[in-house]
Formats: sequence, C-alpha cells, structure tokens
Amino acid sequence: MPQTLDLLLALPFLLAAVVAAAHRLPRTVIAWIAALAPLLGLALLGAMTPAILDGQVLHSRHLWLPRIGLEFTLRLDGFAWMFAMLVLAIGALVIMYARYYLSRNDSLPRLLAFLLLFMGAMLGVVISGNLLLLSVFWELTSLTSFLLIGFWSHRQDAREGARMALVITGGGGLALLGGVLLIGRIVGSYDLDAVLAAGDALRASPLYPWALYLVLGGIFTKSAQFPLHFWLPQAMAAPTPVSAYLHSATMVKAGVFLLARLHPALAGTDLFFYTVCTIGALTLLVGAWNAIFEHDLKGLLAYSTISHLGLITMLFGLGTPMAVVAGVFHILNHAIFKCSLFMAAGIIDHETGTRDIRKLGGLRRLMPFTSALAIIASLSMAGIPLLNGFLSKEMFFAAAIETDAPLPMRIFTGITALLAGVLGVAYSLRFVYESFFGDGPRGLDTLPHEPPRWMKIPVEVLVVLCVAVGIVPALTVAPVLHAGAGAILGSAMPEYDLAVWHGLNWPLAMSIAGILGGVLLYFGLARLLNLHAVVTRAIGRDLFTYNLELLFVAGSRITRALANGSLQRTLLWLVLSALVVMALPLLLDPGTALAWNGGWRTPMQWPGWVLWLLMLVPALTALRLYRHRLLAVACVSGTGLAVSLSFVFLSAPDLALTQLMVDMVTLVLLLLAMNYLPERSPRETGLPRRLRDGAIALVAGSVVGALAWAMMLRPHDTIAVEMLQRSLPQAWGHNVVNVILVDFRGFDTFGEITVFAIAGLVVHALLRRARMAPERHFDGPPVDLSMPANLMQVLAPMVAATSIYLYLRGHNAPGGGFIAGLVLAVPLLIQYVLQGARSVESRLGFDFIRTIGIGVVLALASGAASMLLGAPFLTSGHLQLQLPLIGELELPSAMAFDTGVYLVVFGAAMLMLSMMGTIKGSRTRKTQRGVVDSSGRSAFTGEEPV
Amino acid sequence: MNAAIDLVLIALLVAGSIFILVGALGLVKLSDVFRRLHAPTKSSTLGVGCVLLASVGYHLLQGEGLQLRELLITVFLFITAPISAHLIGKAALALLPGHQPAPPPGDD
Amino acid sequence: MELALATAIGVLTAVAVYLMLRARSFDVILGLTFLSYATNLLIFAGGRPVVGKAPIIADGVPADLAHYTDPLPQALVLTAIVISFAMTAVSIVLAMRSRADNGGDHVDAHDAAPEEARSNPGGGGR
Amino acid sequence: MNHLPILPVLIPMAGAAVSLMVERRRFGAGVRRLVAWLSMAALAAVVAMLVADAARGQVGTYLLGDWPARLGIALVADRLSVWMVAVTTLLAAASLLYACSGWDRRAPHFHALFQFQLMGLNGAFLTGDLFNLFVFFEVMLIASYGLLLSGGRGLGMRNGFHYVVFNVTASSLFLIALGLIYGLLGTLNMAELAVRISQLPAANVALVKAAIGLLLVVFCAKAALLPLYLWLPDTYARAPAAVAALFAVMTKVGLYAVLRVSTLLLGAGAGALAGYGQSWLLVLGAATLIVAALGVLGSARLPVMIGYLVVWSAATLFVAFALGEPGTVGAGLYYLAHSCFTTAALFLIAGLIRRRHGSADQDDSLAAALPGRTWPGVLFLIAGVAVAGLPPLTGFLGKAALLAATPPSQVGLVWSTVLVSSLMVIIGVSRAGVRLFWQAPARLEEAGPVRTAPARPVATIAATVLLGYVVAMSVFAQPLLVYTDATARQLQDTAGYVDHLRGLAPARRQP
Amino acid sequence: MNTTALLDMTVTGALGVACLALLLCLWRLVFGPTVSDRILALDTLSVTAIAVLMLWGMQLDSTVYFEAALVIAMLGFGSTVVLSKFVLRRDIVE
Amino acid sequence: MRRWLPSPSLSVALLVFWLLLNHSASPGQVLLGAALALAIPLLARRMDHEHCPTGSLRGVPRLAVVFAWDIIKSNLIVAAQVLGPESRIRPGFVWVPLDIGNLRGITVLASMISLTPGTLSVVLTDDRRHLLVHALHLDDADALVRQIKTRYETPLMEVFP
Ligand code: NA
Ligand code: NA
Repeated sequence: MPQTLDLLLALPFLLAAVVAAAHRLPRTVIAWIAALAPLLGLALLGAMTPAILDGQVLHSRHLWLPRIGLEFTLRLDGFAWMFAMLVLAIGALVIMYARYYLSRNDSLPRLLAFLLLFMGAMLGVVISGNLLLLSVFWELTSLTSFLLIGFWSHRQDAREGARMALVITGGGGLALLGGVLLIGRIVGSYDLDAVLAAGDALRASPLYPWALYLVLGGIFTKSAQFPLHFWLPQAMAAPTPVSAYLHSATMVKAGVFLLARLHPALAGTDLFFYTVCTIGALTLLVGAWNAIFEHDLKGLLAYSTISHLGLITMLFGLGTPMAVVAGVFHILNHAIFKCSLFMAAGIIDHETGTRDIRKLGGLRRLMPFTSALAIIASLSMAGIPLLNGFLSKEMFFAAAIETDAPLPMRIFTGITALLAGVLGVAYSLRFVYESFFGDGPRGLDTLPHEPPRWMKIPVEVLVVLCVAVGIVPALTVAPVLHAGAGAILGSAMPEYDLAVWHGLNWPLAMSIAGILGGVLLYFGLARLLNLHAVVTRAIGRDLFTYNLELLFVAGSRITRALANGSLQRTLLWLVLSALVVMALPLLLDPGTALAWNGGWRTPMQWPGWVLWLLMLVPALTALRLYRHRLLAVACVSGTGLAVSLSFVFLSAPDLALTQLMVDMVTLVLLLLAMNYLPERSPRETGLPRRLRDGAIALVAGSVVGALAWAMMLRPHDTIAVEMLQRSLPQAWGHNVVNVILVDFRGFDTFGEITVFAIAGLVVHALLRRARMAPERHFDGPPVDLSMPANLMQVLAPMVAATSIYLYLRGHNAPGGGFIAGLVLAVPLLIQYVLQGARSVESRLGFDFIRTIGIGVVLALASGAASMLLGAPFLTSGHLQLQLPLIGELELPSAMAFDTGVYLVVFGAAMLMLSMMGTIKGSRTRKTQRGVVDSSGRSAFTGEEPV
Repeated sequence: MNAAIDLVLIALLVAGSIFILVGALGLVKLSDVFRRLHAPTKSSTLGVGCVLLASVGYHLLQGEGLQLRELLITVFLFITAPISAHLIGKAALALLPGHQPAPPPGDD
Repeated sequence: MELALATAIGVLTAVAVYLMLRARSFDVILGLTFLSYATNLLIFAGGRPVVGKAPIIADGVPADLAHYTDPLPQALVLTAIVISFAMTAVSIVLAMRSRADNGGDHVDAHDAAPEEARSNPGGGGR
Repeated sequence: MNHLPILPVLIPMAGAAVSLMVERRRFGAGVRRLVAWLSMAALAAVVAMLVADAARGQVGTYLLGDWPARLGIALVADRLSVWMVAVTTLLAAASLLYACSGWDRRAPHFHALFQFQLMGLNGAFLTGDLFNLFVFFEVMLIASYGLLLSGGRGLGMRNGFHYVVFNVTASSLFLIALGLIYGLLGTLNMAELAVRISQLPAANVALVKAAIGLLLVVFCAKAALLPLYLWLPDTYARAPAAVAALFAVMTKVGLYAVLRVSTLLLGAGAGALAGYGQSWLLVLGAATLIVAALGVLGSARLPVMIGYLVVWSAATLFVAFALGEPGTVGAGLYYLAHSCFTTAALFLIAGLIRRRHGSADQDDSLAAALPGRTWPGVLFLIAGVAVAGLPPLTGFLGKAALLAATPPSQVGLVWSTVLVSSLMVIIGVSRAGVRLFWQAPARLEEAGPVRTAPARPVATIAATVLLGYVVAMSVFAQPLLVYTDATARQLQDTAGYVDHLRGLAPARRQP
Repeated sequence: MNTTALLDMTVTGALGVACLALLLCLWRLVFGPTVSDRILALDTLSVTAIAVLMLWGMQLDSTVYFEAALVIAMLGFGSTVVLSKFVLRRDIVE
Repeated sequence: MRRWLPSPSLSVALLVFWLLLNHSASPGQVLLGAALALAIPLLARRMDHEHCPTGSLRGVPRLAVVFAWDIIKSNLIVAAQVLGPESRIRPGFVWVPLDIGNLRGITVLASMISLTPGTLSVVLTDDRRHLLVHALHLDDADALVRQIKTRYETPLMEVFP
C-alpha cells in the first residue's frame, strides 16, 4: 500500500513532465496522456477503497528532512480518500473539457502540464501525513494556481488576477507555515497522527491563539474568506477549465479541507467558535450579496463560491458533529454543482463570445441541452429539493440553529442561515433567468449553438451526480460521506439520516422561507432598480490593489531615500557606525577605558615634537588647501616624508624605506591622474554640511586618538619576543622585520604581492583601450629636459645597483625585495618623466605583465620547493656554501621568495606607471577644457583663473 | 689624536649646521622665488655634505669602522641638486612670466 | 611620546574623514591617503613607540623587548602600506576613467556642477 | 605531510600566474580557457577530498613555514571553512562556464583575475590568523575590482569608484581594529586571541570591545548589513552577469568572518566579551530583512532587485548567526549555500535576458516579450521559487529549519520579520517575473530598437547548473543539514579549536 | 673640557639646528606663496632630513639609518622632478 | 669591446660604488660588483637617448680643486648675502653663450654652475647654444660669463669633446 500512495502522488507530476516534453503530439493524444494521471489515480484509489471503508488509515513514510521534522509521510484516511476522489474525478472531467475548450492559439500541453502539476500539489495537500509537508504542497498549489490563472499572460486582468491570487494565498501560506511550526513546537512533532491526537495539549498551550490564528490565516486566504475574498472573482480571468477545477472543486477547498483536517486538534474553544463562525457568516453574506449584482457569469459563480465557502467555514466553526458532517457533505455537493456550472458558463462563453449577463438571454432556445444542464445545476446551487444542494443546505440550517452557543450567537447564526437561503436563491435565479430566459441574446457576432459533444459530457456527468445524490443520497453518497466525516470525527460521529424528507421541521421551514424569500428578493430587486445598471465595486479588491501599489511606491521611495547611490552617504554611514562602536565602550566605562596608567608613559625627546609638527602641519594645510589639488598633493608629500622620518625615529627603518618609496610612486600616480582631472575642487557643500562633516571628523579623530592612546598605555605582552629570539638561529636573518615578512608571516607577503600584482593588472585592464582627453593641454612641443635626462643616465645605474644592494641585504639589514623593486622602478620612472614615455618604452621593450607572471610563479615555486622535501609551504631552508675564492656564502631560501617579490613589485609598479603615462588621446576631443593660457596662471596655485 | 679628530668633526658639524641654517633662513627670508632658490639648493646641500663627512668620522671614531658608504649619499646629492634646482627654476619661470628675461642674443 | 603619537593619529584621522566626505573623487582619494597614514601609525603604535632600538639583531645583544622594539607591527604596517598603495592606484585610475567616461569628477552626480566663483584663500599669485 | 589545506589557495594562484603567461595573442582564448578549467578541475578535486575529510570530523591544519601556529600563520580546514570553500568552488564553476560564453574575451585579464579572486576567497575561508584574513580580504577585493570593472565603461566606472572607496575605507577600519587588537592582546592568531580574550584583565575590556566592535562593523559592511548595505545593489547590478554570480559569495565572506569571530572570540568562554554585539546583530539583521524586502519591491531593474535579494538573504543569515543556537547556525549555513546558488542563478538569468532582450528592466514601458522565452522563464520561475523561500526548494527548507530552531524568546521578532519580508519578496519577485515574462510589449517603439544577441547554450547551461545545485540541495537536505549542524557544534567547541591549534607541532622545528 | 663630550654636544646642537631648518622649510611649505616655493620647500625638507637622520644616527651610535638617508637622497629629487614637470606641462610623462 | 663594455668609466664607477655600498672588498663582493658593473651598463645603454663620448680626463683633478674652492668661497658669500639685508642683493638673469657641444659636457657645466652658490642654470636653449643663468647678485654680467667660460667650460671641453 505505501508504494501505491507514492505512485498516486507521483503520477500527476510524472505525467506533467511527459505532457510538457511531448508537446508536439496531437491535442487529443496529449489530453489522453494527461487524463491518465487522474484515471490511473482513481484506479489506485479504488484499489485502496475497501481498506478505507473499513476504517483503516494508510501510511507511507519516507525520510526527507527529519532534522526539522519534515518527513515525506503520506496518509490516507477516509477524509483524504474522499477528497482525493474529488480531486481526481473532477480533474479527469476538466481535462476532457479543456481539450475542447481551448482554442487553437493556446498551448494545450502547457495548460495540461500546469493542471497536472496543480493536481499533484492538491493531492499532496490532501494526503500529506506531515503538517510541514502539507504546507509544502499548500504553497505549491498557490504557485501552480498562479501559473494557471495567468495562463493568458497577454491579458492584463489575467496577470493581475494571478498575482493577486499568489500574493494572498502565498501570504496565507506563510502564515500557515508559522502556525504549523508553532503547532510543531507545542506538540513536538509535525506528524498528523500525533498532532490530531494532541488536541488537548494544543488547546491548553499559551501559544494556542497564535497557532490558531496563523493557521486560520492560511485557511481563510485560501478559501477566499472575507475580507480577503476578492482575489477569487479576480481570478476569473483564468481559462474556464481552470476556474472549474481550482475555484470550485479543489484549490479553494484546500482551505476548508485543512479546517476540517485540523478540526480535532484546533476546534472546541470559544476562540475557534467565534472566529470561524463569524468570518464564515460574514463571508457567506458578503459573497451572496455581491453575487446578485454581478454581471459576469463567472464572476457571479465566483461570488457564489465565496458564499458557499463561507457556509462551509461556518459549519466547521459551529463545530458540532452534525455541522462537521454537513460541512463535509457540502464540500462534495458544492464541488459537483459548481464545477458543472463553471463548465456551463464556459460553454456559453465559448459559444456566444461573452459572459456578460446583460448581453445574454433566451439561450434555452439556442442551446437547449446545455441550458437544461445549467438550470438543474443552478437549482442545486439554490438548494431546491431533489437536488444534492438541498440536502446539505438543510443540514446547514439544522446545524445553525442547533448550536449550544449563547442566545445572541444562535440568533446570529440562524438569521445568517436564513439569509443564506434567501440570497442563494436570488442569485441562482438571476443566473438562470437572465441567461436562459427572457429576450436576447443581444449584439453577438455569431449565433450560438450547442457545443461539441465531448465538451458537454463532463457537465452531464456532474449534473447526473447532482440529481442522483439529491434523490437517492443513501445509495450514492452515503458511504463516501461516512468515510470522510468519520475520519474527522472519529468516535464522535453522530447518527444522521441522509434522506430527502425528514418531516416538517425548522430546517424545512427555513428552506421554504429561503426559496420564497429568494424569489421575492430577486423579482423585487429587478422591479425596484435596473439590475443591469448596477455597478458593483469590490471595495476589498480596490483597497488591496491600492495598498499593493502603495507598497511598491513605498518600497521604491524608501529604497531611493535610503540608498540613493551616493558615495558620500555610504561613507558617512560607515564612518558613523565605526564611530559608534568605537566610542560606546569608552563612554560606557570611561574610568577604566581611559585610565591614566602612569607607569607607561615614555617622555619624548624634542626632535620628536619637530617631527610631530612636520607631520601635522602639512596635513592641516592640506585640509585648508584641498580644493587646490596641486598644493594639497605637495602637502601630502610633506606629511608622508614626516611619517617616514617618524618611522626612522621610532626604530622602523624598513617601514621608512617602504613608506618613502610608496609615497613617491603615489605622488607620481596622483600627478599623472591630475592631468585628466579638474585642477581644483569647487566649493559645493553649504556651511551646515561642512560643519557637520567637520564635527564628525573631529569626533572621529578624538575617538581614534583616544583609543590609540589608551592602547599604548597598557602593558605589552606579545608573541613577538619569540620571533626576536628565533629569527637569527632558525630563520638565518638579522633583520627580524624582513624575517617576519618572508618567513614567519611569509604567507601575508604572498597575499600582499598578489594584491600588488592584481592592482597592476586592474590598472592595465582599465587603461588598455581607454582614450582620454586631458583636462587642459599645453600648446607647443614638450619641454626639453635633455640636461636632467643626461644626468639621470649617470644616476640610474647607481640606483639600479642600490636596488640590488637593498634586495640582497634585506634579510639582515633594512631593505628586501619589495623596497628594492620600487627602488629599481623609480629611476625608470624618472626617465619616463624626463625623456617621455614613448622614447623610454621603445628602448626598454619590456613585457611587465610577463614579469608579474614570472614573479608570481617564482614566489610560488620557492614556497613550494619545501613541499618536495616534506615540509610545509614556505618553510625556509638555509644553504651555507664554501666557495673557492669567494669564501663563505649564505643563501637562505627565503631569498628566492624575495626574488619573486622583487619581480612582481617591479613589474606591477612599472605596468601602472607605463599605462598611466601612455594614455591615448581621445578621438573626439583634444582636451576637456581647452588650452592652458601660460601667461594667465596663478603663481599661487599653478591653476588658470576662471 | 682622537681629540684632533673630535675637533675636526666639531668643525665640520658647526660648518654643516651653519650652511643648513643659512639655506633654511634664506628659504624663509628672501623675498622672491628665484632668490630663495639659491639658498637651500646649495647651502643645504653643502651643509648636509659636511654632516655626512662628520658622520663618517664619527662612526669611525666609535670603532664601527670606516663607513665610507655615507659619502655615496653626498654623491647622490651633488648629482641631484642641480636637477632639482634646474626644474624648480624652470617651473618658477613658467609660473612667473614677468621674470622672463629677453631672448638670447643672436649668434655671432 | 604616547600622547604625541596618539594626537598625530587623531589629527590625521580627522583630516582623512573630512576629506573622504567631500564630493570630488580626488579629494576622497586624498582622504584615503591620510587615512592610510593614520591607520599605519596606529598599527605601529600597537608595538609601542620605542626610540633607537630597530629590530635588527646585533651580535651579543640579548634578543628581547628591552633591546629591540616589537618587529611584528612593523611587518604588519609594511603589508598595510603596500596594500593601501595598490588600492590607491586602482582608485586613482578609476577616478580618471570615471571623469573621462561620465564627464565629471563628482562622486555622485555627473551633471556639470556650476563653477561658482572661487575666492583664493591666502591671496592670489604674486 | 598533508598539503590539502593550502592547495585551494595555491592552485588558483598558479592558475592565475599561468594565465598571465599565456595572455599573448598567439595563444588564443582557448588556451586561457583550458588553463582556467584545468585549475578549476584541480581545485574541485582538492575540495572534494577536503570535504570528505571534514565530513569525517577531521580538522585539517597547516602550519605555514613550519612555524608553530602562534608564530606563523596556520590554515584551518574545519567543517565551516571547507563548507565555504566547497560552496565557492561550485559557484565558481558555474560562473566560469557562463563567462566562457564570451565575456572572458571582452574583459582583459578575466581568467587571471577570476583565479585570483578564488585564491582570495579560499584563503579568507581557510586562514586561522586575523591579519592574514585581512590580506586575503584584500586579494579578494582587488580581484573583484578587476572583475567588476575590466571591460566596463560609463557609469560603471563611477559605481566602481564607489565600491572601491567604500571597501578601502572598510579595510582601513579593519586595519585600525587589527592594530588595536594586536596592541592590546599581543597576537593575531585566532586561537591565541581566544585564549587571551578569555583571560582579559578588566581594565582592557572596554578597549577590546571597541576593537572587536570595529571588526564586526567591517565584516557587516562587507556582508551588507543595515545601514552598511547601500553600496551593494548598484554595484552588483552593474557587474557583468558572470561576475555578479561569483560576487554572490562575497557578502558571505563577511558573514563567515562574523560567524568565525563571534564563535571563537565572543563565544561562551570569552568572559566579559561573551556574546558581545550579538543582540545588535540580531536586531539589525531583522531590520535589514524588512529594508531589503522593500528594496526588492521598489527596484525597477532586475539586477538591482537581485542585489536586494542578496542583501535580504544576507540579513537572514545575520539573524541565523546572531541567534547563535546550533540549530539556527546549522540552518543558516545551509541557507548560505542556497543563497549563493540562487542569487547567482538569478544574476545569470538576468544576463540571459539582457542578451536576448537588450535590457533587464522591468519598467513597464521597456518590458518586451522575450523571444524563445520558455527556458529563461522556467529557470526564472525555479530560481524565484527558491529565492523567495517557497516550497519545495532550498529557500523554504532553510528558512523552515531556521524558524523551527529559533529560541522561544526570539520567536516574535524573528518569525514576524522573516515571514513578512518573505511575503514582500514573493510580491516583488512575482511582479518582476510577470513583467519580464508575461507582459506584452507595451510601448516598444518608444523603447527604441531592441538590442539582442543570440543566446549561447553555454550560458543557459551555466544557469541550469546552478539551479541543479539548488534542486540537489533540496533533495539531499538532510545529509547537508547534518553536516551543517555538526559544523555549528564544532564552532561552539571553541576549546577544541584552540587546543587543537595550540597543540599542533611543526614537522621539523621545535614547537 | 673633554672633546668627546664637546663633540656629543655639537651633535646635539647640530641636530637642533637641523630641526630648526626643518621647521623653517615647513613654514615655506605652508605659506608658499607660489607653487615653486612649496616644491622648493619640499626639496629642502628632504635634503635637511638626511642631515637630521645622520645626526640622529650619531647621537644613537647607530648606522641603521643609512639606507633611509640613501633612499631620501635618491628620491627627494624625484618628487621635485615630477612636481615641477607637472607645473611645467601638466602632463608629466609626455 | 664597445659591445660588451659600452662605458668603461661607468663600469669602474659602479664597481667602486658597489664596494663602498657594501662596505667590503671581499672577493665575493668584488665578483658580484664586477658582474653588476658589466651588466648594468648594458641595460643602461638601452635607456641612453644620446651618446656622449668621453675624452681626456687629465684636466679633471684641477677642475675639481677649482670647483671645490669655488663652492666653499661662494657659499660663504651667499651666506653673507642671505644673512645680510636683502636690499644689497641685485639678482638678475644672464645668457651664457656656449661653445661646448657635448651634451654631457653642457650638463656637467650647468650642474657646476648650479652647485656653485649664487648662480643657477635655468634654461638651455633648444639649439644648445645658450644657457640662461640666474645670479643672486649680479654686478657684472660679462665678468660672470667670462669666469664661467674660462674656469669651467674650457677644461670641460677637454673632458667631453
Ligand atoms: Na602622458
Ligand atoms: Na638640492
């Protein structure tokens, strides 16, 4: 049996795939393939029927995600069996109907594939034995219904209807998920058997109201309950087979299905009773009332469906065993007559080209057979005796007045029931009278006639069922109903009698009153006001659409207000966030954080203060002059020099060297860029903004300074001591900084040269094909700098030798591959400046990108060499050679790594400089802002006055 | 002997300090770019040269051996100082067209 | 000494932050340069300021923090200098490209900002 | 000597170097692609072995230079690191495939930069040293600048400038934090840091809090947490599709770092710092969920919307990690992989649309029917379902696992923000899908001639591959969650990590 | 008076003078007035810095500052060259 | 010979430079220095944009002494001028006509002029026939030009023919 259940569920999905894949086959063949799913499914169900009628519950369990309690458990009890029958049987009819309904222009395989997917999802909902799994299928029905409603995607109403359905039912699905998770928390399991058995624990839990409301959120949205009912009429933009299937028999029933499914677990409290009854009653009335004034055939049916769903909901809310039986019964009855009505409406639409009641009329003459079928189904909808609708409606009346609720509530439910009868008759009458009787049809393009034979068969089957159930319920529906309701109620199953005649009693009186009242109401309304002129407005839908639009606008406004793409704002938030996290701990505990820890202050010799001034005064000058970029750059150079000197002063010669070299190259890059940038920054921001930024800057400076200060006052306990001790004996280097760079933390350097190499590549990529116009251009030939260039020829070899020297000595004295690489680059760079790029490059003939590549490979290889000897990457070795003549030669293997560094740094630095120095001029303009007027420049700034 | 070297070094240092100071003073005191250009580019260079010489002697005196390599710095300075002065002068001339002298007299 | 270093870090940070919040790409880059000075000094300060004890092991001097300064922050700063240089190079080139492609060097809006009348702080050229 | 942990760094680096050497014209694009795929294959093989080891609970460690962990740099391939590296590798394979449909020829140095990017990512995930983490962050970032900008032009340059400046600033803050941490604690090795933090004198607590807070800010900036997410949507939207897809993992690096730091340095054993900042992260994560969902609703361009989806999923992860329960962290790690693959797939689909369509705008006036739209439409549907957290795919499973594991005290905040923002995302994504795939051409004449390029099967396959990961992750959710749960437990065992690393003896050197 | 002590005093004095010179250069860097003045001030700063480094090395009996001084000597002029070239032509690599 | 040793003087200078730099004359350093002294000029030659022949070096020592003396002398003069009242200074430009044609010679001449305090070479005309010199105190322009030409240019023309 478990495999049968699995197969039952798998069939629709498998066949959906087949249909989608076989989309080139003839339409009838495709329809038959599709119909295999429900037909085979029904056969499988049939095989399981004896067991079900015997009261057994069939299970199939697979593991999916036991970690969160989500197991692939399928569970077939009587109720699920009944529902599965409904889903499959009506599914088969709908497929047959759809084959003939769909026009040549529409893709039948697509519709059928979607329908089958939906069928599978719906079956999943029905036979899930695990609540999480159920919510999975639940959302799948929302999703597939979205695809089905939007099938005619070129139509705006279809798109909107689909989206509305998705938003509301999908949102409800999220609520359901929340509810299910809560139930799982309370019960400790999502297994349906466990949950149904834990009703008392659930109801006693403090979380019960939350769980209940979240689950009801899912149920009510799915079953189109007031006030979120309006998506259903909107969904009528779907092709009729879809409406017939989803909006009468299956999807909307998923809500009430779940209400019934969880009835044993959730029902039985006042909260449940009042909430569900009230919502159901309101939905019933609102739906029915709206149905009367709807001019669209399908719209009328949709509102009627809402009303009937309200009725079913109300029945489950009432909660008495009889009411539950009635609810289950009405689920069946409504599915049968409403499906046939939708199909009939589809036939009318198909044949007449319109669904507008106001244009229709007198169809009984033109298509008598269809009319007869539709009229019978309508009467069932109205609850006329001898038809199935009558039976369940009478049970409803009985249940409504037989609650043990307080009197006001009983009056309310009673009146609601009566009104339900009246209004149901009224809209059914309108549907029948204005479509099939009277004069008309008006203004149609073609003369309508009976549809193809096969299109009517599904309707006939359903109408026959209406009549059969209505007349001989005990022979037809009784076992099904018993199995279905019994599965919900269990031992509480009441004694009931499925018969047309129960004698004279209150329900009968209410039925009669309802019929009479309905007839009176319809004709009264028709007399009093011109029904055709009534314009109904779905306030709920309008409100929803409006709110959704509002949400989009709000989303877009808020987003644009927050993320306006401004760098200034982005940086401001970053700086502010950093300030907050840095300042808060200090402010919360200033006593210990900034304690004056006297013993750790070191007095500073006065040259230090000179450096201090030398560092800060240019910085502040740069701040004052920043709009004059050249001056600011000069000031930055000053600060950079002072920082380097400070590093020397504070025992960090390597740092000083690096900082000097890097500052030099940065200066060159800045100046190269300035040729393509405006010479000054305009003053753009107002004073308040500048004051704000100034304040932030001050706070930032104070906070960072205070942190640095406080940090320096703490005792210093570092692992570096061990590095000092092990550097010479184990890494064979005197210069511990260099040893750290190439040995202890060589991997950092590894990353660092990679960054440097990539920077070169990025610059190359950005400038390779770029053409730019300089900001301003000097007329005339380049200045003749042959004298300095000539001197550089003397100097450059010495600098190159110095580079080698720094590289070789790095391990034992300040220097190393990085510094050496830059030192080698600088004389070349100066030659670029003095001789011109073309002149240098034509003679140099160097492929810097390859240099980078070779450097990286060398660094890699030197690091990996140790791996061959069974030591980790970058393990340094040491070679002490005794060479004749030369004497002792020490070769730490880190040298090879440093060579890689040297090559990468040289290559990347030169790549950047050469790319920036050899930018091609723009094709379209020579300069951005014209030629420099040499005589008009300000000696103060070097800029041209505006 | 050491005292004599000490005295030589002191003399070098004093001279160096004076030249450096003169260069810096000239940089601040003189009123015109071209005049200012003279003071630091040479006085300072010479001053630094003196200090470097003193440094060589000083480290020799401290028993650290003859560190002639510091003279290389002087070599560098003497090669680069004219380049710097030349270019700054050119730049100043470009920015102060009023200072531009008459074109050179024709040949012959 | 701690106070001097801390104030230097603070002032450089403040200058950097103010410049980074300006609207022109070049000013922002200058700000980043200053920020990099400030961060380098701060990392360096993590090893505590020590004068005249460069971590270059001399023979016969015990290798401890009493005779040498902490070398590790120096190595970190070296890496940081190099990396921030690489980043600066990329941002400089991007500023150029952005100016060339979009016609302005405003970081946010490239509509030609009005060239308002400028006053030369500190007097004009002489 | 087991060299596995370092190979995910070395292989891409070698790939990049070789790629640079064969960049000359005479080699042609085929050779570069061959190099890239060889490197990718080698990486995949190594990662597979690492995963196999990690799944057995083995923590792979590697002492670079054979120095003990406290002196040198140690790599740690624990479950978390390996998970991240594996996700990166899978993602990279698909991105590379997409790029091979043509972009790699238009963007100079694409393959080298791509490999460098992988090197940076893998290094960041594997390193056990805080400063080394910074270095690999930078490798990753600068490579990302290159990938983002190479071959680009126009407004992309301005946007790139924003991205670069923002990240450079964040990196400076990172350095400040590192400086403070070293200055106060005297080490950078994460295990040593954990030890020293646990013994922190009271006088230093506030300062260390400031430093670690700054560290978290930096990571949050990379991971795009409110209010530091502003850079992300525009940047990702302007990136070439293949690059944007790879970038899906970039925010995860920040999240990874947050997770690593908060478990290792701010874990239960951290004394005064235990749990520091976690409540803030939770609240901000929840707020980001809403703001990002609003962004999804409010964006008129598909790539921007996907950018917000990235922010949104990152926010979900913040919530999961900040909750700090083994269950939520485990769920979060699963969700992390999901988020990478789905958002990447969406970026690729947006790229497909742009190719066929000329633009990926959802603007009413621009939306035009997609010729041959079935397959992109189906892909978009699957990706949309997954990303919005609809069943039965990974997004749903991950979120359900997260919600199920949320501790009772936080249920209100977490559930409401997660569920409400999910609804908003469903609305936004469905609107985008409807407009892009269902909308009839509205005002086509006004939109100007549609620039289309022929679809390349490889590109479609790349997107399909990513969605294949998603489907596989849905089917095999249980074993994956078992792995991530074990990861979460391993993360909580700070003492185990510390002892393991401290007890590690070099191969030859004295310990 | 011991000449060695005198020498040490002279070193300190010279260091003071050099630092004073640095400050004077700084004054020129800050107040200009022309761009050339600032470039000149930078150049002089770097030259003077060499003296400061050497004197500093004498005071501390250390030669580790040699490399820094060497590099400043080589590069101080580099900044001068590029800045001047920028003033001259805006395009520093023509 | 030219091919492998393009500039012997440069090579020698480099070797000396190297040994000074390393503060060692060990065989290893000599070998390494020699290698560099051979290799670097070969590379540097590629960068030369103008070849400048070197002639007889006999006059160099005398020139060096003269030059050193001039530097010290004029340094004192300039110091006095700087420290004294500025009103006494009368700066001015003067064009120095050049007879030396070798670019290296011109360069060295200009450098010597610049290194001598009180004078500064600013511009070399494109035809390399005139050098613009700025003098801090210009009493007699012709005397200055004469001094430059006799004291520096004439000996330099021997060194750089
Ligand atoms: Na150029
Ligand atoms: Na000079």
